[in-house]
Amino acid sequence: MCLTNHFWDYFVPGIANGFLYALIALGYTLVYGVLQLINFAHSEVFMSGGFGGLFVINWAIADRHPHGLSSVWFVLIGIIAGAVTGGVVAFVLERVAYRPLRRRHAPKLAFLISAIGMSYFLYNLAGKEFGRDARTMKPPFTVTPSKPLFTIFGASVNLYDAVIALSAIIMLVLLDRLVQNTRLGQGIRAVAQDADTAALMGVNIDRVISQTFVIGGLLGGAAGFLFGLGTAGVSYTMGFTPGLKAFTAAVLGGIGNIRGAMLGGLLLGVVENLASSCFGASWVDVVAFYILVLVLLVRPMGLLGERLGRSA
Amino acid sequence: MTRRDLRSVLMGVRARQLGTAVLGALVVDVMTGPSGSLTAPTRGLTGSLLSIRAVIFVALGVALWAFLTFRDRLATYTSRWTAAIAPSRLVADRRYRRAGYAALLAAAIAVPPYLSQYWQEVAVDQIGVYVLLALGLNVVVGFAGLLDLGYIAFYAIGAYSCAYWTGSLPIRPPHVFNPFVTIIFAVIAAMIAGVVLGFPTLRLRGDYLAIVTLGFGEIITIYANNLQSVTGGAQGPPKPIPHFSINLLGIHYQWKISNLPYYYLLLAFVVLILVLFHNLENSRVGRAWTAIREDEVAAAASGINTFRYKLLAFAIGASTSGFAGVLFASKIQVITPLSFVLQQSILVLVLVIFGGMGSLAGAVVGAAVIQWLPNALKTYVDKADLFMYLGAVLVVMMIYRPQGIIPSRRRSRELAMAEAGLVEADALTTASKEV
Amino acid sequence: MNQRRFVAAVIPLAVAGLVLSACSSNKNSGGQGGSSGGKPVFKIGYEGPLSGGNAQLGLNMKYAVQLAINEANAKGDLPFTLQYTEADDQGSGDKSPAAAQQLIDDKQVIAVVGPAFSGATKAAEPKFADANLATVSPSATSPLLATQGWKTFFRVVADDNAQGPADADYAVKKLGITNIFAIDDASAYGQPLEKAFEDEAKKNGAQVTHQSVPGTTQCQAGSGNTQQYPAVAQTIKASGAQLVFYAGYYCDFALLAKALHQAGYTGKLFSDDGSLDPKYIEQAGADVAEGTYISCACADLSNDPKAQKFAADFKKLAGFPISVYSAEAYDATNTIIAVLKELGASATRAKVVEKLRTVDYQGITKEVKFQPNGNISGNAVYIYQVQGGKIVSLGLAGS
Amino acid sequence: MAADADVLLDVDAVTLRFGGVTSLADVSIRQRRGELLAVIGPNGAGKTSLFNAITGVYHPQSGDIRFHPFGGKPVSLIGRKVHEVTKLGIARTFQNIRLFAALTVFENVKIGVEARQRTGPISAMLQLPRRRREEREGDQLAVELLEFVGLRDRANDLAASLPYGAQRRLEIARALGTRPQLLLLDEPAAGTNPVEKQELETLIRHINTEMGLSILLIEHDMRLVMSLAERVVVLNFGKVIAQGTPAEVQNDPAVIEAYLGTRAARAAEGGPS
Repeated sequence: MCLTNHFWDYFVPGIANGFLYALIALGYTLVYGVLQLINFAHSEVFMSGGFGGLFVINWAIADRHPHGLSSVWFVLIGIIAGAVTGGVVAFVLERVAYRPLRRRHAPKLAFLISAIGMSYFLYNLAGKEFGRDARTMKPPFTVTPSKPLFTIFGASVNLYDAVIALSAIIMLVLLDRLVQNTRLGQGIRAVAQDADTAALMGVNIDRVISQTFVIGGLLGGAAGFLFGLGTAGVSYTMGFTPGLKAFTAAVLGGIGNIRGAMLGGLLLGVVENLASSCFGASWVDVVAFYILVLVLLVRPMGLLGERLGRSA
Repeated sequence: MTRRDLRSVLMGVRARQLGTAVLGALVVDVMTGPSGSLTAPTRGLTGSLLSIRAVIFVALGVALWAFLTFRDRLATYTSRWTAAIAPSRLVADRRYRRAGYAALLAAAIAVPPYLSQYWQEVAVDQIGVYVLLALGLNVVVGFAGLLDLGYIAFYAIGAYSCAYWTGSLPIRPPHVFNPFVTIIFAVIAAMIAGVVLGFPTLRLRGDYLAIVTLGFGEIITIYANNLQSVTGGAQGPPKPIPHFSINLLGIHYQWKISNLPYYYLLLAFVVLILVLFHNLENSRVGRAWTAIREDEVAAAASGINTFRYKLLAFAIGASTSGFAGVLFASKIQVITPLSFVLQQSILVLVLVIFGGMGSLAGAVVGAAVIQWLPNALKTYVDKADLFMYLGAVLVVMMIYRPQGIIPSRRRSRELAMAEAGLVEADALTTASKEV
Repeated sequence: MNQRRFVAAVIPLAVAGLVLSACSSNKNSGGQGGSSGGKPVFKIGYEGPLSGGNAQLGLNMKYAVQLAINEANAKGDLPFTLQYTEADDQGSGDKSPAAAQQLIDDKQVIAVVGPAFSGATKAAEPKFADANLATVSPSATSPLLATQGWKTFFRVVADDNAQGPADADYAVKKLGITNIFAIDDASAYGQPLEKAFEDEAKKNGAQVTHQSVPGTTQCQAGSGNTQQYPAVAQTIKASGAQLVFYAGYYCDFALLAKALHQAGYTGKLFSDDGSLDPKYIEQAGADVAEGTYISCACADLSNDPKAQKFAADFKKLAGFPISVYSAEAYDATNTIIAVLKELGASATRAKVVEKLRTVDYQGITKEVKFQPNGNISGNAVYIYQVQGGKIVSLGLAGS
Repeated sequence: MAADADVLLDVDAVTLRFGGVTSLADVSIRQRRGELLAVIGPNGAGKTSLFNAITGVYHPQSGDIRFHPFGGKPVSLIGRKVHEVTKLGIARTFQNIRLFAALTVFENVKIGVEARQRTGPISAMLQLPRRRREEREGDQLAVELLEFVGLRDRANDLAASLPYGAQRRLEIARALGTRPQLLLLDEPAAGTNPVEKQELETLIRHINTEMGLSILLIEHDMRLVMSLAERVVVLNFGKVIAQGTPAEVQNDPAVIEAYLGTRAARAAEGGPS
């Protein structure tokens, strides 16, 4: 059974997972690129996006049973709501938990702890305000989920996976263009390469860092909504595991490297599904870890190497 | 700068502070306000923001701001007051420090019998064991500057070693031992695990080391959870792990369910480890770690085998953790994989940094404060919100005192220099800089 | 430096907030403070997870305990005043002894509902036994607990060795299934239950494939990832199983059910009391949940007026509907109250322990009578099924 | 060329490349025991790369570097780690001073001294007598070295608080603490004022003559090089373009060309050395 006759059945849903990981991983990688810090609270940005998207879409759908074009609109509204929430939370996060420490040249571990503190604070606040049980998201489309949309190599692709993958691809391409071709992207790349020099050249570092957090937050928040869409549920603790996975994915691809995060995310998504088929779901993390260690031993800076500036 | 510029800048600062005060007041309002629920998700927010509470809190915030901003005399008074009680000032003076430690030790010996059973229990299970853990991680993170996020795995290895050698696991050991004896096996097992993990990974840079150790911690828990026939799975060992006992040279003593004997046993171990680590810190080894933390290349050029010293730090940290695992297992008698999850690793890291990285006193005080805090808080706040308060405390602490409660002298110098922009605050993530 | 001065502003604010919330939380917690009219005060303690990843399960029970106490006091015929007190163990063995000690130290605590989780019970029960303080757990199902010789241990829930085989018998004998895929959520609850099920099903001649699928952080304090279910669903589909048995809670079960549905699995679904919750249907979707079998060692609540009233009152007090183990917690508390009523104002901890051995109380989930080892007498396991978006009782599993 | 018997360091046809850039191309240098040999050359000539290749920071693609310790067999330095090279008896300083800034002057030297100590963590934790003796001996040597470089009264100051020239001397003291036979000095005079420079010159001469250490010196200051060095090797674009006595080298046309070409550029740029 393992890796042979049902290969594509496992591979295809793995791609959808992978895109979600990639979206979240970008938040880690972007922040790491400009600050060389692990933003431990990014998983809560993701969670907030889930809630933002859920409230807006549930309110928008109300009692309707959307189908056809209106489904597209609802998904779009949800993504935007999730992204905006994520962006706002990421912005606040940077202001509260990072900037004051940066002003004081605090040690790296102080940032880590303040991010952990922020993470605890945010998810428990969400639990307090929105209840500690999973909330259900109203489906934006009425289709029989058991009916596949289409098949690839004999593996059926369902609508949820297709929506997730398509939205993710669009966002990833937009981000790549943004970093490559705009002044904003130039600023990010400049700060990533050498913050001191960038400052000398007149780049407003504070603003670039803020913008980087917001971009990461937008993507993470959108991922939060898509995640809620796929599982039809959002809960205050939903950030932890996907956050951890995405962080692993970012490291796998080479943290600080945008394309690395995308590659790492996809790879991890697929590897996890294949590992599940071979060893069972409870061993997935073990396999993923061994692969990570192997990759790091062969390529200590991740698959695509490190720098945000250089290879993106 | 003209006088007017200065004034407008000051006004700007004041306005910002007012804004911070109002926002802070609203955050505290929401934190302490009513909760929402699944069916009424906005009840909490509206209940705290659209009610008289909000007005009270904002008024309090503004009042405080006004108080501090316009009563300069008072402000200087408060700052002098805070400066006077700031532990760092007292701790800086050696005489005070000696006396302080002696007083602390005396209090640690004399006070517990007068505490309630509950606080004795907390002092053992939640403070004592975590003081040991924090001391061990302090060697790894504080002394050697290595970020280890899988530290709790060694604790698990210690606890399960104890369970194995006392015959509590489904698989039988060749010979059943008293928990005291299992300390040796557990420490060795944890040390070997530390070396095995460290050997391939310590060449990696700071952040990569963090994720690899994190993964290691996760898989140890997964193994403990999945290998039901070996570890008992999620339920833990089927038989309770025995308490400590001494049966030597005619002395018979059995540690039982009451907490005080365990407390004193732990206290003795903590003091022993404090002495050992204090000696270590002020020796060739401790200086080598500081050198590696500050400048790995210069350290190597000064003849320090950086890899070996990192591995040593890892092994010492791991064995301390394993040791704590035995004490924990034998005290609680029940272990489950849930006791060894990532959040526990993070918790221990928080203890170390909150207390003051690289400082032995800091590790002790940090563990005591952070572990005591939720137990003290839970009388006042909704228990479900405990971690929210803890998170807020961490953020506020890092903003105002990133060096921790009692930073080590070396660390606080490094931090002071970093604040002045002279050097990097730590060498955790800086790769070997260009030579 | 401006910031430093500002720390002075933050701390008093936080203190003010704490004081305010302390006042309000006192107001919230039932409102029967202080001893009244010379009547003695007895406290019923509750130990369960009230913070951390499993807090929701703890809350499900907490409000039921509070409700039972409030109702008993409201009747006004008690020769004593009952009060509620709680201790948070976060559902873990590490925090459990301290939580137990907290209740033991409070001399007014006469009996305890809980501990909620098996691991927590294992760690705390020696303390309770030492203090001779009775505990009645609404939810600890590990069979090991009844074998330790604790005189103070009681539970109103069937253990896994009662429920698992009943489930297996129903699946194999009644439904005629021969090929089963059994999944546990890798928790202390799911693992032994699955084992008990698997052993019995194999004994009955069915073919059982087992996989451990860790519960997710989204649903409980597990290590699993929501994204794991599609792959698991593929494996199940490929195995050709006719029935999936899930030993775990409704939240993860709903995720699994949906993934199975999307993968095109058309066989039967079967789970246990951890999934007996309307939220399973809500989260999985009515069409996905349709036909799912759920077993529970608890009687049907939907047609019992007493149970209906409990559900309504619970929602009023808690702000959310009754859920997993709420009714058991209500029964456990009422069992203790029944014992106290018999003992009157002279009740002591020791007397409560003795009296619980012989108690016979008709609860809403079952008749509460204990075996000598603390287990509930009688292993009446009921089978429920999701029909038309509702959970409907099919009667006793054995019948 | 020195006779084989008194060769201390033998750099034999070493080539070092990074990606497409060749830092050292077929470089051969021999240093005699007790000799003060200077390496000069314009920026980017490969001087520091040579140091890094000797001390194990970089690993040359081809060639061999042999070290002939006093009273021991010659050993190849290729493939050895930095700390191993130090233990064999080669110590160095850095172009951009690399002290342990948050440690005291005394502790900095002590770290160097402790390179040759043997007691491990266990005897340190237990404060065994052997450890105490070693600690005392180390303290004594560190004080002597501080005395030697003239920093004894600043022993308890932080390293970062010292003036520039004193930091240079402290770095040398730390290097001497490892008890080397060969001392590699990477632009010790860079950034120092004339007084400090004078002190340094005296110090280096003392190390060479009184302590009898061989010194390999990279320096831009020609006056210092000419006054100190017995022999000079000139590198340009990773190649040895000349070697000989200071007087010989000064008059070598290839050297003059290399320097005139780049010195002008350097002056115009005002860049760091």
